[in-house]
Amino acid sequence: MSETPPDLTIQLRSKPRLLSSVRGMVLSLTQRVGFDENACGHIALAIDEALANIIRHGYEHREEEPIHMSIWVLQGEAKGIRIMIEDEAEQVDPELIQGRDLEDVRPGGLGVHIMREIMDDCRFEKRQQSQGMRVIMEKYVNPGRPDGSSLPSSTQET
Amino acid sequence: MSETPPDLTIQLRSKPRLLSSVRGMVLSLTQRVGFDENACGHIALAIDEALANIIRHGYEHREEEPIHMSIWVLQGEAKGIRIMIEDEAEQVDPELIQGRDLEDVRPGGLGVHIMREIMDDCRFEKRQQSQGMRVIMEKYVNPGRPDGSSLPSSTQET
Amino acid sequence: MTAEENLPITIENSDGTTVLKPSGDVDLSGAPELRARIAEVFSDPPARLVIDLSEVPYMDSSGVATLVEGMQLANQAGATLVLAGMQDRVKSIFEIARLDTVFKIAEDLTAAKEL
Amino acid sequence: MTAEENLPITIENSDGTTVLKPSGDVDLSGAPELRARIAEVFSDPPARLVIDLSEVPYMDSSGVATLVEGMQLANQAGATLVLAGMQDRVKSIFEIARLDTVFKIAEDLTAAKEL
Ligand SMILES: Nc1ncnc2c1ncn2[C@@H]1O[C@H](COP(=O)(O)OP(=O)(O)O)[C@@H](O)[C@H]1O
Ligand SMILES: Nc1ncnc2c1ncn2[C@@H]1O[C@H](COP(=O)(O)OP(=O)(O)O)[C@@H](O)[C@H]1O
Repeated sequence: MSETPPDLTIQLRSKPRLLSSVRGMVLSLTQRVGFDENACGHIALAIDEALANIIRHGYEHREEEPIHMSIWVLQGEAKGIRIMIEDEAEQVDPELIQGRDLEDVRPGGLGVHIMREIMDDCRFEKRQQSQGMRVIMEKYVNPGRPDGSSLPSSTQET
Repeated sequence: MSETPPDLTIQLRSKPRLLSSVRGMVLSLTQRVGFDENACGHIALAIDEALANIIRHGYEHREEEPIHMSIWVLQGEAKGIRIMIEDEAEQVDPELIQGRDLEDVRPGGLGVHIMREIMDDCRFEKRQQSQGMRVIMEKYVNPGRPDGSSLPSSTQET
Repeated sequence: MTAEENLPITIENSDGTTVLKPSGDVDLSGAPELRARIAEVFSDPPARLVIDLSEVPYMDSSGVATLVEGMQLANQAGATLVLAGMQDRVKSIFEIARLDTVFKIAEDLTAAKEL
Repeated sequence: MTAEENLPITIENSDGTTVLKPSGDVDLSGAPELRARIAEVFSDPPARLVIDLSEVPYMDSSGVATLVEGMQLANQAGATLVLAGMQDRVKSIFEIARLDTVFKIAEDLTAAKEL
């Protein structure tokens, strides 16, 4: 399916202050695709975490490096969204990209965990070039999977 | 100044339902740049009109054609935003791209007028290829021009 | 996405007044649906058509063009067209297009029925 | 954009309680400013630090990490850290991160001062 050209592609430079623009775009797009408000916010968060990790780990906070996003709106039975995010940073073993044990409360180590929890699919790969990592995430409006809708939706009361 | 690489570039296909995503992005970005809420909405409108015109006139409602956007966040004294939007449609004489007389109330003929009224600068050109038009728009947070803040800001009462 | 998903529109009739209420952005993607519904209404013209814009957060010139067309259809049919409940952000485009004085505009549905 | 523009934060002190109130998104761009302010506060620790999140519409894991760090600083200083006025969308990330039970969370500023 990834062979269909994406509906939208975005190139941004690795500046933290551009992240809110990407979130604004993702919120509008996911709403349009038919996700509920809660899911739209979660998807924007997952994408924000992926971009933040590239800026922090891939580019070590250098602000002028390229990031490439491709977005497919998935139609038909499996209605949803696919996002591919690619960088040109040093390659790392995809197995090493994982968060901390959640029981072990300390700063950091949450991003990858959040991405996996929110999205129906989330996989890291080396790009076919000598440089650069790629993450591909998918989320469906009606995931036909038993664990599909198990995310905590926030409640009114504390 | 256009020689500096853009902060963001976006490629989208000529589908009307992608316009809301671009607006979402532009609203977040312009807010970040420091425009007030009213101006953010206006800039999103101007960009939406430019994209809608490309879809309607350039591509005659064909939905799979490419549109390229480049966005620069302008720093320093002239804080603001520059947007360049390019298509690959047939070229037309830039002089012919203009709206109707506003006194002559009839459907249509408002888009270009809105773009010019909202933005501090708005110019149409043929691209240096054999195909494609380009529009470049700029808007400043504090335009040092006498007419800079003359846009009607919407009022509470009818 | 189907046309319905682009812009859901409800329609209600009572006492010679028809109320069309779109919920969502009236842009290049939503305007065709509104245009189709307005044409439907004028195939058997009511005395008054109220377009309730209270759930329209955004409108561009395609939406405005559709409403200008609606006004022309209303004039031909000897009917009254009223825009009701316009949000500030939407009002702004009517001002930029100098059309804020051309339409009958009412604060809300109740006021619209008295115009 | 300067750091201040990224995330404006107000600070107030009274009766041994310090209130930090950021206004804006606490993401990779805003978190460093919040981290710096928390560190400043604990250079001369108050009995209680309340972080008023009522004007924070969005937080990502950089923000959460900053607050976990703040809690550790508070524990070292024998101070109490309370998060107040969290919006629902922000609450959601604490739930996903299973941190909603780790922090002292209060409905609003008044409740925070009683915890
Ligand atoms: N885009 C990336 N490129 C390289 N390494 C990454 C990337 N994203 C995550 N990692 C690795 O995975 C680890 C876990 O990431 P994460 O769960 O986001 O926590 P944190 O970023 O706070 O360390 C990181 O510490 C890093 O080693
Ligand atoms: N991107 C474009 N490519 C080609 N022609 C255009 C483009 N944008 C506008 N035009 C021309 O300029 C005219 C005025 O545009 P506009 O003010 O948006 O009104 P409308 O689109 O309703 O006609 C159009 O009718 C068209 O002839």
